[in-house]
Amino acid sequence: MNPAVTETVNDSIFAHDHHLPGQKLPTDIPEDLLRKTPLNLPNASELDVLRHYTRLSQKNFSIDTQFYPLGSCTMKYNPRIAHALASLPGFARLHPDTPAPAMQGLLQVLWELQEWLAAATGMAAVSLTPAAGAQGELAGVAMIRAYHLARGDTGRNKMLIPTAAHGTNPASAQMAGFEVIEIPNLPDGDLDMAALDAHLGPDVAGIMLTNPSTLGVFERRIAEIARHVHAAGGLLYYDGANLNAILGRVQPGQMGFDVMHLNLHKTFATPHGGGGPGAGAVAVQERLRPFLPLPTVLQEPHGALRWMSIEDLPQSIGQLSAHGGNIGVLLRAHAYLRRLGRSGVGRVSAYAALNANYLLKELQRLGYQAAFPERRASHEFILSVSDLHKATGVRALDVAKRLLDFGIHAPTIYFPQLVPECLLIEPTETESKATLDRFVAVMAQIRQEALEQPELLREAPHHLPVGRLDEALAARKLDVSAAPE
Amino acid sequence: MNPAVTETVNDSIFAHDHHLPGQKLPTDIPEDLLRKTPLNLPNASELDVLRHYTRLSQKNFSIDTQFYPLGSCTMKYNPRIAHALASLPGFARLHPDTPAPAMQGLLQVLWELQEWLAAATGMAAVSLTPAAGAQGELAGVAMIRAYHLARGDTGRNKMLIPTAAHGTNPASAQMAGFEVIEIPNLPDGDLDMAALDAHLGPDVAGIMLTNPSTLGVFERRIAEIARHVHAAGGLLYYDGANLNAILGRVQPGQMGFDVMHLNLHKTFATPHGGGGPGAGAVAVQERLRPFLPLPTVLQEPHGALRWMSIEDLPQSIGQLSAHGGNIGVLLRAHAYLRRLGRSGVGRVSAYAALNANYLLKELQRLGYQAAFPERRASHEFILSVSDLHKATGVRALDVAKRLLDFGIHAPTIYFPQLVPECLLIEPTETESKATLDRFVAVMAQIRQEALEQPELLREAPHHLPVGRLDEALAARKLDVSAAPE
Amino acid sequence: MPYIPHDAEETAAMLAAVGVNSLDALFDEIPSSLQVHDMVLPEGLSEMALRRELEGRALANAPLVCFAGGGAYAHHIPAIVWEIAARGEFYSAYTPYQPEASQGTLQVLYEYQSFITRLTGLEVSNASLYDGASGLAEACLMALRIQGSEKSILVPENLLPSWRSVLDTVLGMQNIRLQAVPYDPNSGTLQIPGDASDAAALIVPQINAFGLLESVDKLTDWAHAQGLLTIAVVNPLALAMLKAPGDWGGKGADMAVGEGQPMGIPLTGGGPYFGFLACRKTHVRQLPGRLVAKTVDAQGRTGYCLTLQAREQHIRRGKATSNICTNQGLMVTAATIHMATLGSHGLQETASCCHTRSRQLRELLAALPGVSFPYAGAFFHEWVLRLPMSATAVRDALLGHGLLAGIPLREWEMGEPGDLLVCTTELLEEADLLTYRDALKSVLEAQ
Amino acid sequence: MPYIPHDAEETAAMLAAVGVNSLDALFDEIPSSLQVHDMVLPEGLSEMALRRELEGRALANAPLVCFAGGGAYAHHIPAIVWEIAARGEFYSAYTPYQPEASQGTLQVLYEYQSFITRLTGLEVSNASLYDGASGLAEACLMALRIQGSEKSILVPENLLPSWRSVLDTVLGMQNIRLQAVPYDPNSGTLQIPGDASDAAALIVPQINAFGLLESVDKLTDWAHAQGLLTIAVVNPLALAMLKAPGDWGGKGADMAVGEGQPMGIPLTGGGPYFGFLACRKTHVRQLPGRLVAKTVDAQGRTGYCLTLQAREQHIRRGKATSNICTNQGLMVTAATIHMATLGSHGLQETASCCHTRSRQLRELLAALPGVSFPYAGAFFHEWVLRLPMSATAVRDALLGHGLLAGIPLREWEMGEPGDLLVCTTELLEEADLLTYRDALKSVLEAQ
Repeated sequence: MNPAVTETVNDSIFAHDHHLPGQKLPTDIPEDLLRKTPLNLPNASELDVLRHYTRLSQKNFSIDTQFYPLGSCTMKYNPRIAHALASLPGFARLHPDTPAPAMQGLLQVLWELQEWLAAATGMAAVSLTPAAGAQGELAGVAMIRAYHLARGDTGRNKMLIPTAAHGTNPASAQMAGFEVIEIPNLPDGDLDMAALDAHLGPDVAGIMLTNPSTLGVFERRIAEIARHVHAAGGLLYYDGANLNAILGRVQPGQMGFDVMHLNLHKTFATPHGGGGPGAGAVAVQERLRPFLPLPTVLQEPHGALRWMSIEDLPQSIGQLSAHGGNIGVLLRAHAYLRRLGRSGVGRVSAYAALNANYLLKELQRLGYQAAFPERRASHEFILSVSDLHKATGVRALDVAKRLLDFGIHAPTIYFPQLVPECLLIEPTETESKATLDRFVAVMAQIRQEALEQPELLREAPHHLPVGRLDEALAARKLDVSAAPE
Repeated sequence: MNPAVTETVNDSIFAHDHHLPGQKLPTDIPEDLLRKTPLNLPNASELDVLRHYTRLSQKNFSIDTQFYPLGSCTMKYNPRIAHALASLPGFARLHPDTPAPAMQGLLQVLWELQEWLAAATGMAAVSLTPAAGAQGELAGVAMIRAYHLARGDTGRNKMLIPTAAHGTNPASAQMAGFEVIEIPNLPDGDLDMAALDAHLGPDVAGIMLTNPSTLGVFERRIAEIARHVHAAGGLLYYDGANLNAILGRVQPGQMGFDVMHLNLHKTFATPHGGGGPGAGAVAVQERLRPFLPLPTVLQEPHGALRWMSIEDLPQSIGQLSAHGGNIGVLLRAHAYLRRLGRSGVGRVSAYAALNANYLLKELQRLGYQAAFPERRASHEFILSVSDLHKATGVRALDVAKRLLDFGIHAPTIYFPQLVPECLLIEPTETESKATLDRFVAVMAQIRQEALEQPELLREAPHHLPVGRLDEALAARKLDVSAAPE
Repeated sequence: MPYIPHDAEETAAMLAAVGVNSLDALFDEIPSSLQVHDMVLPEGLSEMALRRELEGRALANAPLVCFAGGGAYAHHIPAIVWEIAARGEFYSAYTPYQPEASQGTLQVLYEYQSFITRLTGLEVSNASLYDGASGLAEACLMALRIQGSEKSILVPENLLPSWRSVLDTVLGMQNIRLQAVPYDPNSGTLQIPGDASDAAALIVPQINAFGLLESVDKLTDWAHAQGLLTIAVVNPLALAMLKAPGDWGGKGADMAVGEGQPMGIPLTGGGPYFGFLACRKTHVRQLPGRLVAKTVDAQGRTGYCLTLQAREQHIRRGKATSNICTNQGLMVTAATIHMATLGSHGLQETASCCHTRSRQLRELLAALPGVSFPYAGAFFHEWVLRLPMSATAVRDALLGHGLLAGIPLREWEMGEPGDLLVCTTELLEEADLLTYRDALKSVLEAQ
Repeated sequence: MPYIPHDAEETAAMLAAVGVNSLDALFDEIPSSLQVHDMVLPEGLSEMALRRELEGRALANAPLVCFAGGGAYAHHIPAIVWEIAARGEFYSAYTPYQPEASQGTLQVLYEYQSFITRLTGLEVSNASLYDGASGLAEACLMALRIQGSEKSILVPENLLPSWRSVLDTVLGMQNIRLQAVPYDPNSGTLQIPGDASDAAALIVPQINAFGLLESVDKLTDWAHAQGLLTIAVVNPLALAMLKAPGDWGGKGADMAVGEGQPMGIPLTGGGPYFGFLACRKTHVRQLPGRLVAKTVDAQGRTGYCLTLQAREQHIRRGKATSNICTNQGLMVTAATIHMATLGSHGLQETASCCHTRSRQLRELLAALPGVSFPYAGAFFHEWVLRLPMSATAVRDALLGHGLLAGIPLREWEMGEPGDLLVCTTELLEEADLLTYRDALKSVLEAQ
């Protein structure tokens, strides 16, 4: 129904008729620097463009239209007021090189957000500049590296990471120049302390953990882990991906972490936008403050605000992007936090946990198997459909695709990899009981379908704009851009 | 999938947590004036409300998502910039009782729009206050009434109206206290001059016409009609519903009309909004200026602008609504006109006519029957499927419903009533040839389906959220509001 | 060419298909004497230039903290309301004449009707009229149809004067007599009318033009005793706090009409707003305007459609209940989302905050020398302040303090020269009330 | 409770189903010693109060007519761009891991990739990186992977210094050496580097930090002759006018990277923007970030999905081509709509207008006594103005005239104290240029 715009080129009119005023001078740019290949973008009418993309949008699942219990991604409601405020011309039209006295309004927002995130995490200082969680991780492990080097402790080139960690953890450690050592988890979900102790030593820079872990349970011996790592001279990095589980209730700083990032696009309700932009603010204990990435906002003694530069923070790991980071995302996170306030923040984790534990119980009642049945769910939990797979051949993938037919986005599947045929389910605190109950009803029906007509699941989805796509073909016959006509 | 919000009440929480600050005083309003019946509106979460209405929106056809060739309704593209500008806080937050010196920006816009509409129609003066076409008609015929009475010509209580006119014409004339006399059209679509002449006399206040007429053809003898009516002491009212056909090319003022309304939500691209708001500005020749409805904007000799009052225009027919009219709609129409300018305005009718005549030719090629095959189409044209009806039992209604299955809104059907089994098709100038060609292809397929499997059409639509609805049941068992739980 | 997609090649191909050789030739049936020669319009602007020009115009309207009411009220509108209402699927759809392709708009209208019936305590609501004032004119015509013709309407003298003007315009065309019902000059509220002969209905404004609450039970009962219908004129937000028209007196008002603007509609200098009109089910066939009903399709699925269209002009033509066609659909869409977002609790809390602020400001101003309050009765969020100098002069002076201080009653040809109608809503913080007090004090002292 | 739908009754029912008696009990596995005692956060605000507070903050940023560039540019963004991009279905969707439920986002990304390949003249584009500068760092790492390790990168000294800083940060972690390529102090443009041993790639900025155009053909050919890859750093809007990297020199640049902000992204004080990265198809497996491909379902219907995910961290973990996960999806959605709305013609016209304005302003300023232009070479829409006094002082003085006059090069530790980098775009009307000239004149005269 919707041919790609690239296929419906209409070549000789302006979609957007600028009528640009003023004299057009003949160009004085040397011929050999000018464009040779004709620029072949579509010249469609504004209505055709609007209609094309409006209809495309309707082909997406989104929080605004569907329940989206995608584990580890914290798909909560993105308040619309945050978008409206971040789009105010006073923010949207602000050039990054505006002198500080002419941008005190923005700096005030960023300064407050730094303070609030420090308070919420129990950390001493915050830099808001990382553009996403992975860039925050990179900044964080780079600070660990810088810390050891600054102390002349040059042999610490290893980073410990649980086997079940998010893929960005090892990738970021690698990118920061570390060798990655994997630490396994025990069957109850907690970290294998013996394995940890076995690896600790003078070559270990630190450990990257998230708590609750990617297994959806709280790492109960975190204080002990921190003691051991610190005793061995290492630092603890907290991956903030699961912060929604403990927001307002437990602070990473109090658990013993030295440095962390926060995914503002998860815990602080900024939109995922079909894959970003995020924001991965980093927070550190006092001893890592000198190494924070630039820029951050500084309040002068007389109250004026300005950006910090390398003169202010000579040991900084440096700059991660050309300007101050994803400011528009930070504005949205600020609005969300300001709206919630202290008591609202505490309710986030409480209701995230309530929704997760309620859903887990209801799904267990239907016969679904929890990966860690003895454990309390955090804000998310893991089911394994290995039993169904053995009985019917139906896989986690098939359950996921069938859910789409009911207008429910699939949970995360096959992560963490150590639980076979797993579904990682995170409802978030912004979903109502009615929505959860409908999900339970659908999961009951799917379970019955799996037993009675498994092919219905294996061929799902049936009611979407396309059926299951041939991803192998996509990689084999790589078509990643439309050729110009 | 989407139960009405009224059915999913969640009674004890605030969707929109005002946290209104400040001391709540105990009310001092006497008990017998306070609410007795509990207010039973849903208290749903902001996400649930957002999701409910977002999904409802997706069940609508609209210009932004579908071709919408609804004859006589001029469903053209509604530029988004107009919405953005009308929503600027400087306009949106302006209280109507703001003194004129503090609202010169708005008054400037309205003043210009008055001037431009007068220029575009060839009239002397404009009042923007009518809220819709029908209110404009009422104002217009009321001015005709006031004009005759002001001259002491008290016997003119009849209004002539073509049989094929829009229903609002007789309804408005009736509401203004006139007796309606219908004048038939000739088989070629033009007005029956003999019938007209037979009715003209000292009891006739005037005639209401649209040109091109509702039959989709230009009334060629309009100058002669004007001469006859004027000679008999009557005035001519122009129904602006079809102004898109002649915009920038022929002026109602030049055709001899004395008064008219403009549907800004048709010709001037303001949105229809699922049924309004519109704006039905009225334009008059000099002799009717004293009777214009209030308020209108006046420019003082020194350039300042203000609203005119009854002191300025003592013979005014009066006020039609509590304030200045649908200002937000007027802002949008102003933006559209300012964007188009003189040359853009001329292109509107040219391309509206091109699209209509092209479509008519292509559909005739498929075998569809034009109601007036000898005539040039204006911006719209009429087909009759009487031949199909006789051959297959398929009616215009069935063709209309089947079009919906292809993601195309149905044309207007069964209007004008004098053409049996008719479809009134108006593509507008903002649709591309590609869109028209797809419509032609779909109409070809539907014609074939009508001949080969007429039940497919009679049971259409098949692919919409609901099938053909039982409208008789709706009227019989009248359920027009959800009972509180 | 703004908003026109055809290029020269495409235009040529289409002209060829039509069989003409120019765009002008498409107009060959139009006598050349009628073709336009000159038309004085400015040249077009790019979107960019247009934005700059209109942003300048918007800034030329002074941003003022608003203490004016008088039928249009500054309220907070949650961000989601217009975010959703302005989605293309609502914004650019037509009247839902093809119900299967318009279930979004239709269900919204059905929910709107439901919400209005709950606010008013009446059984049926139409899908909107132009605004409150024209809605009242329609309600009067409806009352006359119900009661039989040759009747008049009893119109209170403390109805908003702009509404009275609209009644004069619309009812005057049909020579319907409007009988004035006077108010007690001491209390500002209505006296029981003397004579009801010839009248079809009594209009009861709750709230009246002075912001005062009327004894609606007594007035309604009197009207019914005289065989009149009662037409309630109400503020929908105030109905979260005040008695619903359906509960007025022994039998309840027969119709309720009002300005819907306080329900999520921006002020925008006076419109577009929307009028609501609710009535008893027995009178539904006299109701003007569109009406949406719930029904089913052949498979039994619930759906919504327009109903009782035989009342309307596109079917009934000259015999319709009204000439209204296009109404205020998008405004009603926003209002429905607004009401659903706030819910009962949010509306009640908002109403209560408006009322509280109003009492707070009145207390603050009572301490200023020379000012008084001519009317002592109960109010919702608006009252008359009597100043020791021209209210217009004070209003103009306070513009310089960034305040729109209210509406001088003399602009309505009511009250004393010093009378200013002052309104407070939830948008005002306590600091704003203090600013108002201090600014007024300085203006009075400078006199 | 903002954004949480549970009432007390529902909460109790759910706790009972879980089998605990309080919300606190859900955290019984967490040692009580870790539970928070104090957390200094302000109390929450209503949406209404929040709006008022943030509107105040927005107004505390001075509205300035913008003559600053330096990697972030003030352009007109058509109203439809963010109207569509901000629709909930795009705004609140996740990364399209379930392609069947994400065809909207996926097709947009495929179109984006197509548009970028046409602008750059290269065959493959990824689906975005964080910004131009971090994108350049990724391009360098990619070049090092392609060339084999143990290499350095040739970095021009007239690359934007903030971009150089990002290279220092990211490449420094892996101890990759950055070899400086100096520029000719008279022309401001690059000299052919002396030594290329050990280097994997040459970065060629077209446009450089002084706004000047480089001899890209010569530089590209030199790099290829030395066995280096060429990484083009380009402004996507300028590419509507300037030679596409794929056409540079005899063989074309190997990669093109740039800041996507000029394509429909508001300035917002520095972000979110997006980085684009295009390369030859032969190098696609070394490309970092997401990539969308066209494919089919079992019925042969066209669909889109993420592809070559084995390059990425969620599959390949420590061996991925990059750690990037979340990218700048929504920005790319807006940029795609922006490019489709303007089309080739609109982009070309915009680029041409930027260039024209730049020449006009230069001519106007040339007439002022004491000012000069240190570099004479060709430019696109930005150039260095040399003032007879501190550029910072002039910039600060012009704020009082409502102008952001440019960027003092000394803030970048480049150029002379009087050097100001001045940029013009299509947003500036001729009147703005005259205002700039007059304001500068008065500042210089007041000295």
